[in-house]
Amino acid sequence: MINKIVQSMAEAMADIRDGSVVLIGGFGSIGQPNALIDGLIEQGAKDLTVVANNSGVGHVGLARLLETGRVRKIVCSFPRTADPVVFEKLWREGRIELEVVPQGTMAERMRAAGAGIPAFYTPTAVGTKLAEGKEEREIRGRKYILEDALPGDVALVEAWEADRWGNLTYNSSARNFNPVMATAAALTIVQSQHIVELGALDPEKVATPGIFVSRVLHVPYGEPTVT
Amino acid sequence: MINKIVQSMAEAMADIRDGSVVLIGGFGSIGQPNALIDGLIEQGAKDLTVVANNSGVGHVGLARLLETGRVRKIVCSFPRTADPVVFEKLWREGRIELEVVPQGTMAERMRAAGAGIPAFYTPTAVGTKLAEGKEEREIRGRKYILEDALPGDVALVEAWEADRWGNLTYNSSARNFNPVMATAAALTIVQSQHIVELGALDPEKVATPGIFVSRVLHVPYGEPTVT
Amino acid sequence: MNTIVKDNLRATPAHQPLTRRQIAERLARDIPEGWYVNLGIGAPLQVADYVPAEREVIFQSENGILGMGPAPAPDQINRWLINAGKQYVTLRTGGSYMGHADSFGLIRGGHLDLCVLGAFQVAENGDLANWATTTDNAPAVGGAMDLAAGTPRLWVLMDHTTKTGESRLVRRCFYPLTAVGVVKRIYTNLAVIDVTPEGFAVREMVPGLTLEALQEVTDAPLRTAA
Amino acid sequence: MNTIVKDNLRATPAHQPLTRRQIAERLARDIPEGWYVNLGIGAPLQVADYVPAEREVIFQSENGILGMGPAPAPDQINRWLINAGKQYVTLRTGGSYMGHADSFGLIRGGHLDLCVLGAFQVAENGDLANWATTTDNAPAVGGAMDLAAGTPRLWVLMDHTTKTGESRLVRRCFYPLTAVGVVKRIYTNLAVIDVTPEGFAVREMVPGLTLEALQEVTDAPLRTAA
Repeated sequence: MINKIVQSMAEAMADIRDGSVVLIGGFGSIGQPNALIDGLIEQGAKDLTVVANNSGVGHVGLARLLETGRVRKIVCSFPRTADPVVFEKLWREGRIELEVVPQGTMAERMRAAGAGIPAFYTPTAVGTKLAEGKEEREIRGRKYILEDALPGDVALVEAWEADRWGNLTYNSSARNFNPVMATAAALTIVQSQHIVELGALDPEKVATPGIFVSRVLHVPYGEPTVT
Repeated sequence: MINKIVQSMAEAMADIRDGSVVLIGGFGSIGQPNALIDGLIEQGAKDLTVVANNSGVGHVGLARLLETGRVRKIVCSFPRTADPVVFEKLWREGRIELEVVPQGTMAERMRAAGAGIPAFYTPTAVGTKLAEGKEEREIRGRKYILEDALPGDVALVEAWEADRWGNLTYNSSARNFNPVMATAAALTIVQSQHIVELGALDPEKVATPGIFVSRVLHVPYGEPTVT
Repeated sequence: MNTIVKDNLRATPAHQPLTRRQIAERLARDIPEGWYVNLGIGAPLQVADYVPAEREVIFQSENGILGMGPAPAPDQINRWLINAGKQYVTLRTGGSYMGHADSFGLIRGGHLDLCVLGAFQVAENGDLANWATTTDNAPAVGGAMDLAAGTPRLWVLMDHTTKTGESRLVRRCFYPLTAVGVVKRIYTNLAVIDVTPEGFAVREMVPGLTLEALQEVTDAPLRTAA
Repeated sequence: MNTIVKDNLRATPAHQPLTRRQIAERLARDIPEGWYVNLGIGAPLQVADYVPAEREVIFQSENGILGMGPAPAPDQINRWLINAGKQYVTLRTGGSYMGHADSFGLIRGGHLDLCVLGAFQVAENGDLANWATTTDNAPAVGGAMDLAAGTPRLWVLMDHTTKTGESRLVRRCFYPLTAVGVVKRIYTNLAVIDVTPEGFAVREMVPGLTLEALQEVTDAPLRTAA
């Protein structure tokens, strides 16, 4: 019997190596798998590259991970939130590398990684500072730049419902980066508010099919308290 | 009030011009919008390029459209079915141009068109006859070819449920090419088995959001009789 | 432009600049029923408040909401449902959710009818600078470049000048660009201005303002729209 | 290889070639629980019949089914639910649907554990030829090139020779290629053969067959697997 549901955080975090590229879901705090991030801190992997839309709020979740000093580099679109104290301090002190990527390009680079596309042309960022060093090409009369796929070694994902095959649904805008990151990583680890019986999810409604999921941990934490 | 539901086939087919690229959903006969194809025949547009996975069965639907002689070129992955009599005859007589595209490349080329990606690299077909004339490039040690987006002027789509905003669901494997084609055309015309009230579709389950849909015609034809 | 001119303009009793809310209200009048619209973080978001409910305009939020509605009543908050500005919102009847790959596919693919963004500067060729003015902070671009490059109709909502009186309508942006040649129209506290192949063309001005007076506070040349 | 050798081989009472169904059954034994598997149209589809229900293997059909089940009872047919071979099928509990863009993204992205395809020829470097043997018909490739290029583990299920006795295991394919260097293992009616950097390596043969006799009907050199 296939059973991707694990019983402990230690099991969920097994095999995450130093130097990993870790994709972390969420937009602000919504859909951000904070329990798994805490588990990763506990697990101790270091020299990480983190891919996430933001750079953490206050001293919890992603911000707490950055605070440990185990993140060498962050790839994100908007390293600024209501309270980005941890990231700003590290960045000003030159203790973290930052790669700023337009939000849609970041999503598409992971979509490409998940879908076997090594590189694609995009109009986003043409003629801007973020296009510096990238190949530019004119296609049918318009300028584009070439962007590479952005695969992860690990993805940390927050879901709403999960079954033992790893099929997932999300709650409204908490979907955000989670499904695309699930497709882009070699090891996709999920925390889910609800665990449901196999067959309970409508086959027309599954947002992430289990093929993209390695492990599921039940984390019924309730409601997010910050955005 | 937004209302994409039209009351007649003539209204559904308005503005389709000679020379159009027409994307037609379906895999075999399943999810193939036969009523709209008949409407297109009635409407009379000619010199068409048709993009569809197959090339029609017997003398109905897509096969019937080909039989009118109004299709200059067909782009498809598998111009062969249980009964491809019409296409085979036209092709042998040199009266239709054929571009064979691997099924996944065809889907991805339309996905690119819908998502603003003008071109992408893919491993599919590298080293084969279907890569002839295409740019080959080595990326991180593997060979890929460059494929262009494949946009349509018109998409003909079959849905299961539709509301007045054009939100759609599909029935099991009848989804196939329909959602990606809906994103790739300037004018997307839908035939739907069921018309439902706005709000009746689960917002987590909408497979094609209405932004990709121009017009919806209610065609409650029942069950497909061939595959 | 010098300080004296600015002070003169400010002192002119003949015209009253619009407030941010009034600019949003003015812009909202130009959005017809049926358009799919993305409103940028900040002032542009206020545009939604001035589209009456009976005029169906479908707002998209790049974090995966199509058919975004207004803020919820305090006891009706869905804490998983936020907009791109990370404020709680609602979903309209008929709305739906999607992930980031699909959401930005929709944006990049040019499916929106309109995107309204704030800006630091707009150049007369339509160049947009709206994401960075300094290198002091870590750079943060969000979805601005995707929206600007992807949406066929981009309108800017901004004050005509900075707080210190410098024109935001310029011959050439000196702040870092968000996208090249994309802005189609600008709604400021003083005027509505089209970006045309011939440069800025003034469609309308607040009552009492003359083209000459507007030109005084605008670095790039203005002409009246045809 | 000449006709006499072939006839000799056929006449050998010491071994019995497998039927297509027996090859499918043999291959099915090597699929462990938990794998995601795409079975090509034709003989490979029969593999599913030999995976017992209690061993959970998840079959994918490229037309958008993940968790495909067996054919339905005649009175239980969902006429919208077909496999890639356009036969009616069912959905297993836990299965789900997706469109073609997602389905082939999954395939091209290498997420399947295994793809089983039929073939006309396989070369000793793993080249696969399975989509065309003639230019008489309109070319039709379907999803074969996507599956072959995308799936990290590609097994071929085919007869060892053509009906007229020509080896399907070759030094170099002369039929048009489906993909270059992709086949990892071949299940024939005579043997199970790995494709290795050093060429074909025989893992097992039907009872009574010798490597020498197998070599007689195989154009490319064989060695015993380590």
